[in-house]
Amino acid sequence: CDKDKDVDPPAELVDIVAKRNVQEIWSLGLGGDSENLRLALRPTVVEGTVYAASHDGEVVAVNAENGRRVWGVKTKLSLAAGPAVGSGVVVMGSSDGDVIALDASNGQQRWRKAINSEVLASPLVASDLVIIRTVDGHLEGLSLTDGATRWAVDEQVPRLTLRGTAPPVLAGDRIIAGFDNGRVIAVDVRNGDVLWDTIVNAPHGRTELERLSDIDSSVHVSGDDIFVVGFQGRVAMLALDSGQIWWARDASSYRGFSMDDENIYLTNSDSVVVAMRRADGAVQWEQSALRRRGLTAPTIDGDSLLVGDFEGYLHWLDKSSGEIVARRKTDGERITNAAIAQDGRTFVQTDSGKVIALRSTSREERTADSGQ
Amino acid sequence: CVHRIDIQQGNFLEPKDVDRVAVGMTRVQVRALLGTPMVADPFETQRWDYIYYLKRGRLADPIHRQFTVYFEEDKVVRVDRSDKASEKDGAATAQTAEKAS
Amino acid sequence: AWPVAATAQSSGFTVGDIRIEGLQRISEGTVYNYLPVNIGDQLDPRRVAESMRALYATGFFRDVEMRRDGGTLVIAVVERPSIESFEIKGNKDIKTEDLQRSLRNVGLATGKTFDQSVLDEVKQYLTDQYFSRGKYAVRVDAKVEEVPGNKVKIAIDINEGKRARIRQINIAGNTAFPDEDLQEGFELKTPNWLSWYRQDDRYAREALSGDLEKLRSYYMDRGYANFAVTSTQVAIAPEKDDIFVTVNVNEGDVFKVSEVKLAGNMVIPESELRRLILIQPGDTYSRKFITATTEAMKLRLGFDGYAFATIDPVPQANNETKEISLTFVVDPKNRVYVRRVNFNGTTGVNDEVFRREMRQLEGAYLSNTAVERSKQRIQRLPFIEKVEVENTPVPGAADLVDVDFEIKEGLPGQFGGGVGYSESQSVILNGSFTHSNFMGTGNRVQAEINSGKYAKSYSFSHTDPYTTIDGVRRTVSLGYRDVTQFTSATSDFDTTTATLGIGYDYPITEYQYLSFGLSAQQAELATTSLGSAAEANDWVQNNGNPRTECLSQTDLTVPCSEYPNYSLFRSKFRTFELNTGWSFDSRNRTIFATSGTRQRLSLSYTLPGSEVEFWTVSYDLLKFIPIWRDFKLMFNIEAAYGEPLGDTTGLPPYRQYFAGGPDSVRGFRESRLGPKDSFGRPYGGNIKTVAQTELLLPMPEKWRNSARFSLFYDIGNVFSNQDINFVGPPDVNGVQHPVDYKFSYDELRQSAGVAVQWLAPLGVFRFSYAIPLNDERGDTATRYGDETEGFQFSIGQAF
Amino acid sequence: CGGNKAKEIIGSADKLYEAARKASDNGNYRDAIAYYEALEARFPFSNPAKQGQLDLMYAYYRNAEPESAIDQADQFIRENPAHPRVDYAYYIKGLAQFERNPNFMERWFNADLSMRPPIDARKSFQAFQTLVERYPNSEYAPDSRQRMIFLRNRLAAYEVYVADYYLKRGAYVGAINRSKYTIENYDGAPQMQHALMIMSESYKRLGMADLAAETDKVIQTNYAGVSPDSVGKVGKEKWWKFW
Repeated sequence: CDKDKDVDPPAELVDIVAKRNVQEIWSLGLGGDSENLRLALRPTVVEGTVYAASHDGEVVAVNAENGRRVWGVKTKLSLAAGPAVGSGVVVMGSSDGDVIALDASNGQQRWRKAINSEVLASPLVASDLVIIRTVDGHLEGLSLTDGATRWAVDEQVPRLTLRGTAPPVLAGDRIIAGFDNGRVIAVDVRNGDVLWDTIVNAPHGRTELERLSDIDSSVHVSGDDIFVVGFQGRVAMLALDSGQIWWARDASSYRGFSMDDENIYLTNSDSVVVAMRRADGAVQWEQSALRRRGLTAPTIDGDSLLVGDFEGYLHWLDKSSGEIVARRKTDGERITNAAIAQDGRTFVQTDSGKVIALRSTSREERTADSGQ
Repeated sequence: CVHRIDIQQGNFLEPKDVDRVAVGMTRVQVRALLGTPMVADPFETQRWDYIYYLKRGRLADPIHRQFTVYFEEDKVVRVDRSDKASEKDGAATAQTAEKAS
Repeated sequence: AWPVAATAQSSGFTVGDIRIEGLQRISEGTVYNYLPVNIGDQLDPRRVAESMRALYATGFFRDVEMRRDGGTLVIAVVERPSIESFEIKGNKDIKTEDLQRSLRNVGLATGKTFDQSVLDEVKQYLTDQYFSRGKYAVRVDAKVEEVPGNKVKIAIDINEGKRARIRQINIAGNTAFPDEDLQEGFELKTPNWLSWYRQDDRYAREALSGDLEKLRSYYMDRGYANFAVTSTQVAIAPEKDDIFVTVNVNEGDVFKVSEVKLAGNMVIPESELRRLILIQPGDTYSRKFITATTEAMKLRLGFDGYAFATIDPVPQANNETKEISLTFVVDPKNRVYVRRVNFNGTTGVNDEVFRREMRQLEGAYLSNTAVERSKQRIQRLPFIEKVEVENTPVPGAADLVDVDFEIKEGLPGQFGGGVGYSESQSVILNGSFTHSNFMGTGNRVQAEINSGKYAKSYSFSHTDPYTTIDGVRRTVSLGYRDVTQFTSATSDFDTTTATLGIGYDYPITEYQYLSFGLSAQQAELATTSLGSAAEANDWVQNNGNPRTECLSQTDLTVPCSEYPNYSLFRSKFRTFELNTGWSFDSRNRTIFATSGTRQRLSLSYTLPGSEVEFWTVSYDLLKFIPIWRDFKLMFNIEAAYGEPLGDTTGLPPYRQYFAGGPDSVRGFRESRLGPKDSFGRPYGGNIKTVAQTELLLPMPEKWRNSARFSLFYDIGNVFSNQDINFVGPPDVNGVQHPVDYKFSYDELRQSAGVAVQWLAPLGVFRFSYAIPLNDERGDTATRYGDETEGFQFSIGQAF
Repeated sequence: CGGNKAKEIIGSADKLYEAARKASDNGNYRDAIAYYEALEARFPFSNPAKQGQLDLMYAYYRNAEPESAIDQADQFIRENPAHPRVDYAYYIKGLAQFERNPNFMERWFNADLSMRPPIDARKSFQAFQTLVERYPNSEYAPDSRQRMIFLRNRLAAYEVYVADYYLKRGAYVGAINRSKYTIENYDGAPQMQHALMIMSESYKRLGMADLAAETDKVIQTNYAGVSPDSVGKVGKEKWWKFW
């Protein structure tokens, strides 16, 4: 009987002129109800195969073209992060602090290990290691072959943090990862030595809520530059080798952003999509028509950006102007994680475990490759 | 007969502590050794009376002990130890753990 | 900067005169009073700074400036504005009156001087309040509107937002026990069907630390000696409506106890302490038993006045052999004495009424059991609602404490006239005065004038619980009753009784009393041949001094027997009763007790010289048993038996037992259970067996002392083995066959239902809804049927 | 908030003050409070507001809101330490915490309220003490002195009442200490004699003849002719007094 209403309600959807066609290619339903648990389950596409996992422990590999099932396995773990695929291994993390590795070709279990803390960030497969990040500020490198711990790094976790943690990212022989205390650190992938540690997002304010300064979204590395955004803090460009901040602007985001050569496309914490120039962070355009609809980070799909919202709607925005060009309703369940784009197709997973593959083409293009 | 609660009054002194009170001690030392005297007369300020009184129920006659310390200014000059009424075994003081029923 | 300092010569300047500008509300005298400088003083920068600080410290001024005008020191002040209006909007969780009261103390109310920093503090205070209620998305904005005449209007607008719920409590790293078992006892829960009532899905840091403590003991009670909570994370969703709690644990191994030792300064014989040790070598390590052992030892030392003794169990764990050796280190600290016992919080009770309940005396050593027992004895006084006790150390004396009782008076009694309602007597006009603490003396006085349709009664009773210092209780009572029908259901029956009684209860132990009493009674019964039941007529004609009168005898010479159906049977008699009894009462409260037991056995016997002779015995048991979490079971069993003596044919009608109704078997109309007379109305019996079993549901804290909600099952009935020839309902051709009301199991009526008790100023309101389980519907050939009633209500005396 | 009545009365500070005065005089303290509060809110700097603050204290006191009365008095004392009538504020502080007067039942049965544990008696005593010391010639000083004496005797009667209980109970050390407290704190109270008698009796019962004799000597020197009963014996002695 929760009669209190929201402080400021989410924006209502306004009908739009569709400038982009969207087709669903295939979809499949995995089990596992993980509504509003805000997990990090997200499909991964490697060499034409889509791997996806659900909170009730089911893991499937399907053909990216037609969605036909290659293999499927029930792991009886409350999976919460992943799958991450690399070197023929599929790795997932669970809420109860287990890490499980399956063979990418047939789903047989390679190994399984308990690391005593909830995994809420997608694992990272890097050469012969898999890097696991847990909610207690712990970063651990496990051997890909048998899961033995190679190295571990621990960061301070403030008393109150934002749900979710940033997945580690590989840049050459370094692992770059943002933490809940607003810091970004670089770790040598071989031995876990901390190379540098920069405070991007210092906490400020009086109450614990004002002092939230998590970096919960994945950093993006391009060449020697690292781009990172934090909650109630800043978006910044760092130097890969020293972690020194080139430029930083005030911004607040927990979903994160995607990047092309020109711009960064960021979903801020009010679910306003902002395009900023990579070179200096200057704002190109802002789209606030979907304010407070719990948007995911944008995914670049051709010349548009794809975001999902808390009522299961997918929206396409024109990359250059931010104008909303297409909209499609999925199964009505919240979409927590950003879609994956691969070879012209986009794959998205809703909180109820439904995986959908789509293709979207702009109106003009349509005439060009309608035959395909 | 009608149940009467036990009446316990005053300081419970260990025999070994009482023996250690010596002439010349200051009030603070006596107090550290024996604790605060429960009977300190408003007029007779030069003496401290450590009374121990225990009457179990209605019929038993009370165990009753008194240990008085006399002072001049701040120094102990005289000590007077007298056991009133029926003196059960002296050493019993440590062991007579009353049970508040 | 202060201009004066700048222009003054290095030696400062002497103040010729002082002029103050800008005063509105504050008077000049006040400023002079606080100003550390006056005429003739030397003024240098230090004195100036001092004066400025002094004036700001008064809190009256927003701005203070000092100027020099020739020889005069000019102080220009701007007073803080006064608050003209102050209002708060949008607060739902916190009531406006509470807010206004607390803000008034902080100085934020109409008429007070306005201070911006206080307003900011209030905004912070309100935000914290809402955080503690789980409303993390709250927005508090305060608008201050300047109004001419240095006044301000303040409006605080609160937008509470949604209440954050705990979406997930996740224990990671537990292999030995599943999450559900571990979270069983947690205070924090994910939303469940009871959440709207218990608010247990709302995050609070103290509750979390409490739950972690429960988690630790869950493991440590089962042998996991080095169980550790490695870390806990509390994460909030960006929309601030969901909260996720993750607890990361490292279970460690199960340990066995290898050895138990005692160490330290044992002031009582070691054997006695060793007997209290609940954990022995070979057992699995269990913190529960270790804590229980230390508590038992502390309690034992508390007997002897070592109220502040500490016992700490020092474990040495051997990780290879997975064994632990335990050493209990005893430190009695010094014996503590009580200087004064104080009673605060009450104005209506004499000090002696509390002091005589004390088991802890002044000038004695502090015994925690005595203090606890004293607290319970005060709590059991009927006019006390709540008692708290605290041993406050006396400053300057390490071994002296004052025992301070904080007492909250409850409902001492009522003084009421007007309408009373009870099932059997319908509307009663009564003036009743009952006071359990008459004039603060703790004596119970009850006077009653009662003129109901069926019963006129005038009674007075006085109980002095402490006629002697040890608590011998004396009750004196006298009363006159004229009842045409002693229950509205019976047939015409007129009883007039005058009673005088005195009774003494002697305490034989802390919880038990023996009682002895005498009561003399003058009674007169009258029945009519036409209107009264045959059984009643029989009794009146054969007991006491029976007399028959003719109702409508026209011709006096013709003897009354000629008019059988118009005769009036009358019997007047005296009885002297000796009442003896034993009672045991260890309940923690008189009203809405929650623990303990009360047993009462009472016998009464008519003494020689009574014209009607009988004896009765009655026993009742009231017992509270905590069963699970804070659910409690209450047993209320009542059994009574009476027999006539000598040539009395049966118990006097007004001493018959009845059953049914709110105080016995609910679901049946009041007093309708048991033998029926020839008209089918209850006649009562001499055997009564009733049992009530109630499951008391936990109540939220603020209603715990004033309301009670329970599910119940009642069973019982009244029987008669006196030689009274009862008859059943007339059969088809009008013949009433004899009926036997002897005791038999399947005649015990049963019912189940739900009951609510509410302690209101007028008395205890009892509502119950019951479903009779084995009632006999309608008259059968042999017996009168039961009269049932689902919803029942009565106003009872609370004490 | 405040009084909705005040809203209707617009107009000057004097009009408001008048309405408040009238309400207070005919005993309607609730409305009086509303007017005074409105006066202070809307015309805080007018001179009737100053006098209004004093009257508001009195209205709170008579309307049985002791906390508000004390709060208002403290604020007045802080804001006007040198005001000619600041002694009145101390007086109100003393009155607000003074013994509650017996209700009609207690008066009818003339119950002895000194048997009740004292709650604010000490705070009330201190307020009157400040008034008498700082403003000896204030018009309220004589009444304050009387009330101080009453309070001292009431506190002494309470102490002796408890000492007497402990004597009856047989807790002689408790009785001695309670009497000692009376002697040391309530010098001059008539119950002093009774305290000394209890102390002497307790010493006798504890077999401490020397201290008992000492105490008797003190009684002799101070209360030679005075019989203790004149002071009102503690506890009930008339048989019919069943309360």
